[in-house]
Amino acid sequence: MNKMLIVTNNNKVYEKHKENRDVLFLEKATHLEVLEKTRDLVHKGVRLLSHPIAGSLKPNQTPYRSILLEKPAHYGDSENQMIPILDIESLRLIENSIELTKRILAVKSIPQWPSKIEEDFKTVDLSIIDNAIN
Amino acid sequence: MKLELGKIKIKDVQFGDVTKVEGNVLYVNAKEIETLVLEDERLISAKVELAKPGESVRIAPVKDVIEPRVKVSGNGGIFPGVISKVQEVGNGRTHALVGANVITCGKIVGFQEGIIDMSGPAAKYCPFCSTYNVCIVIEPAEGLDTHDYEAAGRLAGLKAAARIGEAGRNITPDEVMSYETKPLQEQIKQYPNLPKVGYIHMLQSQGLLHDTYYYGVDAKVMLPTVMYPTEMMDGAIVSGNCVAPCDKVTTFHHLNNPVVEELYKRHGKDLNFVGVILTNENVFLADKERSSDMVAKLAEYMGLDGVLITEEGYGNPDTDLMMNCKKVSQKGIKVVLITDEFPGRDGKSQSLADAVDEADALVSCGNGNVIINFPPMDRVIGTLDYVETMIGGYEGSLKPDGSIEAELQIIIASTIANGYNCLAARGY
Amino acid sequence: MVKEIERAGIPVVHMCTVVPISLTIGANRIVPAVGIPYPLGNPLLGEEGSFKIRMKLVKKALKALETEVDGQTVFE
Amino acid sequence: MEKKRVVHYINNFFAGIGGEEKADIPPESRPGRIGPGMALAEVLGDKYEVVGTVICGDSYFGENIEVAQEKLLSMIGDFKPDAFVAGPAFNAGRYGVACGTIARAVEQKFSIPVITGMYEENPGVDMFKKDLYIIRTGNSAADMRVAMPKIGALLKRMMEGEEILSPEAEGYIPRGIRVNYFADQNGAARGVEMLVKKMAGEAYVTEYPMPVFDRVDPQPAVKNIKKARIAVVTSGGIVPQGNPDRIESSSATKYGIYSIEGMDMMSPNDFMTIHGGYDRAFVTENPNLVVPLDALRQLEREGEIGELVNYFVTTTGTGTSIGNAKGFGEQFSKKLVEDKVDAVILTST
Repeated sequence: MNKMLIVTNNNKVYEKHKENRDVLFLEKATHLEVLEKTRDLVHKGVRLLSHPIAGSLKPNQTPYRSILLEKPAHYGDSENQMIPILDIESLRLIENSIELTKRILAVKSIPQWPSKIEEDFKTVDLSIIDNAIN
Repeated sequence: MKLELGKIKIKDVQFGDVTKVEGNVLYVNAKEIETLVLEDERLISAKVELAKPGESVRIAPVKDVIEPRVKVSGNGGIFPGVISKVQEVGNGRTHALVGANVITCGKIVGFQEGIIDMSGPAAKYCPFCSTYNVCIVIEPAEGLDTHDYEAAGRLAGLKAAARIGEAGRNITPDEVMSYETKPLQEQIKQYPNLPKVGYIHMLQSQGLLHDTYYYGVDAKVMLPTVMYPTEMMDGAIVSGNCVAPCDKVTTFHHLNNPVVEELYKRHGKDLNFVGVILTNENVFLADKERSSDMVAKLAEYMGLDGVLITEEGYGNPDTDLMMNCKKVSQKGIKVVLITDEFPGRDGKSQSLADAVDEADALVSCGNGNVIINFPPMDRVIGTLDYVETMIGGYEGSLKPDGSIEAELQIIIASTIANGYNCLAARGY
Repeated sequence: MVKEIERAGIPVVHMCTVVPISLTIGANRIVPAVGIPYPLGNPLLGEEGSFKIRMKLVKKALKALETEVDGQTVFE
Repeated sequence: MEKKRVVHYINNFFAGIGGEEKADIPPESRPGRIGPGMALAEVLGDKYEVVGTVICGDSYFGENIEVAQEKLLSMIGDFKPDAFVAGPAFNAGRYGVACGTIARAVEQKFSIPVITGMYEENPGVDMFKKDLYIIRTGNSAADMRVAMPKIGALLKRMMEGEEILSPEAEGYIPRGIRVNYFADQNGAARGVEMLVKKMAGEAYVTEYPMPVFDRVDPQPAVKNIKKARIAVVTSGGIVPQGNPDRIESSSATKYGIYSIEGMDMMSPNDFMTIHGGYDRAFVTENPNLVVPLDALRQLEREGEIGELVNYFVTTTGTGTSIGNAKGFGEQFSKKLVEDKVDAVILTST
């Protein structure tokens, strides 16, 4: 059974979905690191379900990013680990997204935000990923 | 479906004790508008200020820009499903106060942004520097959930614009334009040997602060559908998006869609404008697959020869734009895309976040990363607290003297991807 | 790079993990590899199993070099 | 009014020192103008003076880029230049790459106007068009009379700080840089016009061309693989431990040639991966996953292949830096041909 996987650095997403979903919570990760971790998973055959740079908030603005993925069958249990089939569409999207994110970050890194605004970012990120989940 | 649009040319805006239009001057009773807006207890303050072309005035952060309109005859009312009740619009007669706009601004969320300058170098990039603007500076109540903030801000502008629009109900318009699109079969018969053209209109629908509403329905939960172009002119589509300033499609732009305008201009001459296919730009990849399949099916089902496609936003929506382009082209239908570009400040990087071979005909609405400097303005409507943290702004954008150095992205609708402006980019 | 080698007069086989990219950049002889983090082998099967896969792929690459092609060919 | 000081870069051939046999001469500097420098001085006119010429052999430059660049920059600095002209190189590949490299270095170091000229097929074009103005020339020196006046004219406009117009107007090769302007019609009008033309099958010009990849015909097959000399090239970013040549972790601007003489496999103690584009754990543990030396050596012993060249060529490639990859390919392919390589195995992640 293909299982859903959420990769996120947003504790609001983790708290909300950790019971009923497989959540990879990268607490200290930056926006870019979440994308790079997602890429490594895609290289191992995991498929993207949500667009990695969804939302108009730019990577040098919001520190939070949540991405929805789908693990292929037998993922992780090493005995009958099949050679994972690379999902070309997922690869293209995640590589494009990383390249775009690096270019935007080169212009300006993420400023230090007052906590109120950080909460708004978390809420928006949560809403975007929730749209993808249900 | 036939609509007569009566254009009442507004040449000035003044405060007055009665909201009315007299001799092409719009008078606004500030108190009345503020009380109307404050009926929504989610807002604790609302202040009306006027901004006229050429004045040294800066408006920020901008939530939406709405042209005041009123339905004089035909069924339904302006902004069906949001302000008026749900009823099909787009026929009969509507009056518009052309040259006047309602602009909602003020803090809703920290990063929501967008600037309008009424004069100076930044003015030429924004259509609203040359309109008479009734600005409503709103302040949401403390501790509200972000969804409530956004809804309160959105409704405030639409309510005010509908109320001010009423002032044009009994005024004889300076000019009346009539637009007609017949049901598909009749429309094809009317001009049998002209190429059948459709407009694929993609609505921003990625989530909170990124949404658009069609007859009150959030585009995110909508399946692609067909609509008459004139429905847009009565506000069937309203904007709920207030994040990316430069490619924000304001409610003004939904009412005055440039592609619809241009297609009607040539309708019956060298093309047959048969209708609009409305679709969305969701985050879930399966939604993108489903929506683009349906868009291509509708285009084929309508027997179109050619389509124009426009998107709102950048990055994620580029994927939908390219999927629509590929699938419609593969049905043998000719496709032209209109979009803006983000090739970096030096203009050397990839302009689009996605690309397909079929995208061989594209119109550019300009590079949003270009750095521009604009001087301080004497008066600020709203607040400049967040300039440096806006998209396009950065550390040091807001200079001590109040001048701003930022990417063009920070100016509302400066590179709007539906072809409203004349700004473009070319390869050097 | 693959095109410049071919233009210089030397036949080249491209062992790559993402075949569509290889086709786009113009390789004429393509051998699909295993995976991006482990192109020529699969360490999850242990060193011995991984080496077997590598040898199979390299032999397929040599076979491709010995095969006449008149256009872009993927050797499955 | 003091004349503007211009320095000119040319190679061994254009300096009249000699052809291919003199391509290995190190950098040298001469006062005044030499060879094509005469034509340059003429087109620049009396407000400018070609105060010095710096020369370097194409092979020397290609094989010692860092050293040549440093020496040339100091020689150029001595002339206190206000502007710098390299070439034109027409269709000479290594000379074009040298002109581009030194011109970009001069601009970065002295931030003065720089310009060069090349034939559009020159590999230097893709490598440097985004950084420099490259005047479009014919494919041989016969075009000097036409090319040099264009170089002089554009350089003068740059010196006077005049606005540089379109590639067509100024004669330079389109650099692929997106520049804003205000069209006379809005985007919607231009879009509908383009659609009407496209539907009618008439010609139209897209405002944003999609990247297009040219094709090359395949080489004939290797006659006898058991006799063939084979080389391995990789874009997987495998380099000796410590990355001596500091090759970048993505879209590298240089490549490396490293020895595998006497090695039976790619040992993790000798080699590492610097590629930034994937989870490096597996390849760090076993570099043979990218450069299959263990398998190839075994095939060599079994006589399945003739022999393996005693070096491999490496860089880090990602889809975007097509310009650089093209330049590398041209350069190291020359070495592979010289070493009589019969076939290449190219691996990438």
